[in-house]
Amino acid sequence: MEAARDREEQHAGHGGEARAGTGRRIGVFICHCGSNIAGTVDVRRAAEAVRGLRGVVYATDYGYMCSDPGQALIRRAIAEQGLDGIVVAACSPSMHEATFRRTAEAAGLNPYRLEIANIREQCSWVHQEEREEATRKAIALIASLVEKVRGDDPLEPLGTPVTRRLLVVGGGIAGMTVALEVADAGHEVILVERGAQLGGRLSQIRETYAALSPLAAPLETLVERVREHPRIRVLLESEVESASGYVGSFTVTLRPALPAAALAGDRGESNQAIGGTQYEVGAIVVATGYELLPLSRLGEYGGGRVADVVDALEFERLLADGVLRRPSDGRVPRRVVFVQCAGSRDPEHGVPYCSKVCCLYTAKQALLYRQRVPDGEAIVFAIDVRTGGRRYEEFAQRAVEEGHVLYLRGKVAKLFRQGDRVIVWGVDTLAGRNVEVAADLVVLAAAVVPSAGAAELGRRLRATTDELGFFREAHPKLRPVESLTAGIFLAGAAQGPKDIAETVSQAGAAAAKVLGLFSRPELVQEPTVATVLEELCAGCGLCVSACPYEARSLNPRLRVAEVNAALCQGCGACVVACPNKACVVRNWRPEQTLAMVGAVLGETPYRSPDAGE
Amino acid sequence: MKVALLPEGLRSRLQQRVEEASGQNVLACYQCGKCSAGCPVAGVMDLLPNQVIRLVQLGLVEEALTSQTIWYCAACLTCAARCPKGVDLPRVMEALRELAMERSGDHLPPDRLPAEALAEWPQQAVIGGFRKYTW
Amino acid sequence: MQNMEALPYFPGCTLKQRAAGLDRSARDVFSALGSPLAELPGWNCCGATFPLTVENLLDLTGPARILASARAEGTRLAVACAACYNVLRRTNHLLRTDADKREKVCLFIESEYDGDLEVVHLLELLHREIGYGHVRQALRRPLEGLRVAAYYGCLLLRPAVEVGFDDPEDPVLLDQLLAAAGAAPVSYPHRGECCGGYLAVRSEEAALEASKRVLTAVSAAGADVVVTSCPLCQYNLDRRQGIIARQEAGFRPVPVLYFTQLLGLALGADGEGYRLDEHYVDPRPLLRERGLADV
Amino acid sequence: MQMMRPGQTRALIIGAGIAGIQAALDIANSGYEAVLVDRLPSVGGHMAQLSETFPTLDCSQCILTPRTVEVGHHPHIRLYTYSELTGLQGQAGGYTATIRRRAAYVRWDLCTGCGLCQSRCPARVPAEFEGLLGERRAIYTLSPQAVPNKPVIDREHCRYFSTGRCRVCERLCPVGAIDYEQQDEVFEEPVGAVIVATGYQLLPLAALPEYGGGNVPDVIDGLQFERLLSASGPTAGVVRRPSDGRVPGRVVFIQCAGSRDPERGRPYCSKFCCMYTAKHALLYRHRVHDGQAIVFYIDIRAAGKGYEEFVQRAMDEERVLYLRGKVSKVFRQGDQVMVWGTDTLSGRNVEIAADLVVLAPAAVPDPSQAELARILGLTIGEDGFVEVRDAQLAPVDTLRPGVFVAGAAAGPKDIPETVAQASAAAARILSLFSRWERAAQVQVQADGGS
Repeated sequence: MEAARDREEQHAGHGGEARAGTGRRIGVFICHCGSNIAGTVDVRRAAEAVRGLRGVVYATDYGYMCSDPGQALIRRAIAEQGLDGIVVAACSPSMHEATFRRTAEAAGLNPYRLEIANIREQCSWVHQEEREEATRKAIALIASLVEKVRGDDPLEPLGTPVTRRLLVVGGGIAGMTVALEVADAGHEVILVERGAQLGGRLSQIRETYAALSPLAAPLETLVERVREHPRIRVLLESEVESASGYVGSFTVTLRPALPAAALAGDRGESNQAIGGTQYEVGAIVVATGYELLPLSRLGEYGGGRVADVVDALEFERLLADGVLRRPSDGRVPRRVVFVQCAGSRDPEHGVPYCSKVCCLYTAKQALLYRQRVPDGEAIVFAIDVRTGGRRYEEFAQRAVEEGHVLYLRGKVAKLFRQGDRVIVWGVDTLAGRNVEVAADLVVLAAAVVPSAGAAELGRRLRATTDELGFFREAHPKLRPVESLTAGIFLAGAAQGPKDIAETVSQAGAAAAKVLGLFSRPELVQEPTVATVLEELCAGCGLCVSACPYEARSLNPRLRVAEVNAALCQGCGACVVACPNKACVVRNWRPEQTLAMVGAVLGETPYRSPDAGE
Repeated sequence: MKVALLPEGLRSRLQQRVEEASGQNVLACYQCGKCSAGCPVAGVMDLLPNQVIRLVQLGLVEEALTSQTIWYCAACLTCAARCPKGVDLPRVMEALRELAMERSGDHLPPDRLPAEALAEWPQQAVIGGFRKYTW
Repeated sequence: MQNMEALPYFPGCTLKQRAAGLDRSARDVFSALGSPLAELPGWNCCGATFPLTVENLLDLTGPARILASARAEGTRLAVACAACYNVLRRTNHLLRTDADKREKVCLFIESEYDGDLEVVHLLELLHREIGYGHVRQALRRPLEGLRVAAYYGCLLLRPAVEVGFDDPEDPVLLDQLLAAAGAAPVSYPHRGECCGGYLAVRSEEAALEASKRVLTAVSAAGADVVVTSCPLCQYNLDRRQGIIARQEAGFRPVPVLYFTQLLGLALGADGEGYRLDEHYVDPRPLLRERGLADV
Repeated sequence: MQMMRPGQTRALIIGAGIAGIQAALDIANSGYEAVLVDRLPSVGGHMAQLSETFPTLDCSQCILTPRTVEVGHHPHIRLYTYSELTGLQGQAGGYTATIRRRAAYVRWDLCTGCGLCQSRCPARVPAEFEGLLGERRAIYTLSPQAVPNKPVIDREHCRYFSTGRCRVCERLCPVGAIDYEQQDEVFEEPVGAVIVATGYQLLPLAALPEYGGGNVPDVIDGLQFERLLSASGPTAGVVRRPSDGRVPGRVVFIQCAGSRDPERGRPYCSKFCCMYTAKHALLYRHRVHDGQAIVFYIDIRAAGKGYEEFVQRAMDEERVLYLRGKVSKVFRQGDQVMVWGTDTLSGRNVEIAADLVVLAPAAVPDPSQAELARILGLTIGEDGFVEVRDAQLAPVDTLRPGVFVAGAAAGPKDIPETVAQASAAAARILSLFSRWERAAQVQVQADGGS
């Protein structure tokens, strides 16, 4: 059987020689992860059991394999036992595969002859009440990875060159901040903005909240710096038509922006044949910002049809005028009602999330209104006043104490026009009283939603957006500015509602990621990608259409399929599609997989006591 | 005076009954008050609708049962239609009414309705009243 | 004139008693438009309110029986009364979506029914099938210049998913119909606010609280007449006006009519059996003045 | 003359919590050197103490360890743990940092981190890392996953240092790494720019007399509760109350303990308590299925991606009861903790007999920050946090050129915001370094051509 497999592999002409003399001295290292694993899995017994597996010459367990002494233990065993393959039974490979591969490499072992058996997430954590079963499962998982290591070839990582040019999508504060930071560090930046000018939402806002510092001058400086920067190329009224490629080497096509009306549709169809221009870039930052939920979505608040009911950005514009006048008749409003959570925190009718910035800008707007119209009344309806952030709480208190802004705790149920006023039906849940307020002007803090076209852009870039249309980050805590697609980063409200400070921080963080990427001459990529056994390939092209990463193409001259290793993610779709078994993913050959399955099913090839390998 | 909260624990028997009968999770309510703000008869209620829900949240169902609010709810569903958390308040109110009548019988005994009004009311008001106010 | 098959029609208790005017005018309207209403044989009361707790399963048997027997007559059931419409529509929705409850209820009514009947309100029929254009053509006495306050109430609008009638925050069907009939609908924000419903039975004060809110808005909007489809709304809004007039000095009483009454007259009916004399605020002077009726 | 100064493109980072770690990695992974200093024996900061993180409930230790390990091994990161910055001379692009490393009494160059020394040390001391709810020895590491995994001897509690006798650890150490004569060492490091990432601490319970002032054993703070929830904590993840080890059946969580209280505590909002309290209540309900979790709050501040949804989940799925109101008094009665609070929504005062009370004390600057600010020449706000150049537009720039700030050192922040700021501060430095390098190159070329 063994001989037959070897023959088959030789026939496949794949790694036969490399494996000769390997896969015979495997070490197994079982981690306790404190009580995370050892509390459920009998690690001692598991170590004993796997010692009997074919090819295993060493097995041990230890408290924390990822710790320095744990890694030292592995290094020592590699040297002392002359190991040529390793299975670490621990947590998910996404945690520490890289750690242990470094360890193996440091001890002179090819890192691709190391495998992780995930006996924490896939075993101890899900079988906490079943100690016996969990231990058996752990042993089976380890046995299957031992079988895999037996077939693993030593591989070398692939290198791909990096184009040190950045594309930034969005010319607001986020996009400009990223562009400047990266350009200042010496790299070229293309900044593409759909609108006719730079500045984004900030150009619609007069003052910051809390500090009430004017934004116009610093914004102008920033815009000027971007426009004058020798390494930044600004493309206005332009947008991304398509993108292809991969981290370090993207090709993007930019084209004149479609009018905003075309974007209102669900998928602004991209088939308008306007000539696009291609650019090669190494990284992309998405900084497409936000917009406000249209008032037409808020039926109980008049659906946008009631005069003198405006959203917060419109109110910013009213504040910017010399004299604050309401839209209907130009009168100075004597009583303004601010309605927060207009569509936010409303999974039934609006959006489920909190829009984050409204509590503070409402406090600001109410305070500014009171300064502008000293005898005017400002009333705010809020559920929870969310002023987390330095000096924000103090600011909101100032609006109450000094600005005499009246806060009522409760959501507004309905508003409508009566005569020349707007009647607001609200409640103060603290007093337990319903209130009816006749206002001259009502300002709705409409929910913050992703920019129109964000989801479509996500599809073009192959960077995923969530069900709400915000771009998804790689990890909410530790990788907040990386998208799930390598080389595409996120800045600002495109990822979720954010205030200016957070947006600027995020933009800086995205810049850091880009600079890190651009600091390397080439990128190292996992070599566990697909290959084509040319003598078996009939050039049918099935794999080309099966590949989700556009990593496949047909060589017209040789009439065989080819793999772009930089795009291939090793998913195996081509392997399944290929009728001739000509597609193979390195170190994931079918016979390896079958041996792994066999091991899990209990066909564990224990060596017989007398026939030591 | 302080209320010794939760003598029966977070999930009192009565609270559980109200939730089961109404099919509503009262803790889904985050007390924004939108229900009260739009309620057409809040003006005559002793407790606002959100306050009744609050009492049920706190396990103080007995107090909710003594409130006149549960009898004033006309099940017009304005509150339910606008509730951001999808809490169907009229169902909670009805569950409370049932609980109250289970204990003290008909809230509005049919034989005590004035004859002249009976002649005037539309039939659906009378039948609706029987449905809501008798056990 | 288009000739359609007679529509299975459920009048309900109130339309046989206090709201006989609604029943009679509804029949007039649909006959005039070529699709006469055919009363469902052997119908029973719908229960007037939809049961809201799980313990009230038995209350569903009434409406379920109506639905099952209507299904035997056809695939649709036309309803004029907003309350009956609400109860039947919701019951139908429940039976259609909850197999468990359907099974139990069917056991009680000793009949098979799987929710495949369509319960439609007369307003929906006029909108979707007969068409406002047809209504316009059939007019004998257009409601020219009549300022109408279309009042929808609760039962047609909520819960939106189950009743599926119109936008609950901005309903338009009744306004559009009246406009098609030549009237001038006034804009006022309370067209979907509750009139107080059956609360009158328990508390005059509560019912007054609710209906006063609507009536003052109607009055402020300068409407000549309030138009509704619900006997309960008609009663509450009509009957309270005496008290409100006593309380509010400037209050101007407004007659409250069923949309079918107004439409029937506009289509040329003589108002026979409309019971206009039973309305609290007498609509006859207005109707006479506008040349809509000689009653 | 525009020659590169020695160390001009090295960054000094003070504080090796998640902010310092992230900044160091971003700088080091861009090819520049980072000097990372922390007062504690190992890196990780508060994040290493957390059980799970909101809103995804990822195990904090698990997501952090890859980063700490990377920091520990990175060829471009020079780690000074158990060390403090004692001086900084010069100016941006040419600083000399003076770092004092405390004597660990263990020669880390010899130590293998085998842990034998700790196993037999006779002195048992409440462990700071465990919020004093667990024990450590006089020779100890912060946690089994500590990076670097080298122990230090706590002189104050060591038998040898107090009595002159013991030396158990010295006898046990297989590599002879124990060195009772070790002295503090002082190092000078040339650096071009600085990041302050000293984080926060929680207001001590002693500052909250109305909540027992730290004298009621079953009143603990949020970080202590993290340790009770943590699988690697003193109770192995079983929630047991400190007084008698019983699993509490009713836990009351009190937010704003010292926050939003300009009169008696801190005027500001501590920002992350609402979320960690929701998480605590939810995790407690996961651990103790029939337990009751009650939260007192004023406003629920769940502003962040997935945060609102998380809190709502705690309420409607885990049935955590939220009471709106600040607690007035907490005291011990029998074996329970009485809580006098109010619910402003129902207008009722409430009295709750709890088994355990968890306070969310105000987040305050690290006590070392004032002295550090003096050394660095930074401005400190009235709240004790580092002032930034512009709260909105330049949130990681301090008022001193070349010195940046990241994370809670400039005000309370949650992890994603801290991580973003850390990377942002790194970016500011990376572009500075790159500009300096290019300027020097231009100069060299110019000099060469002349």
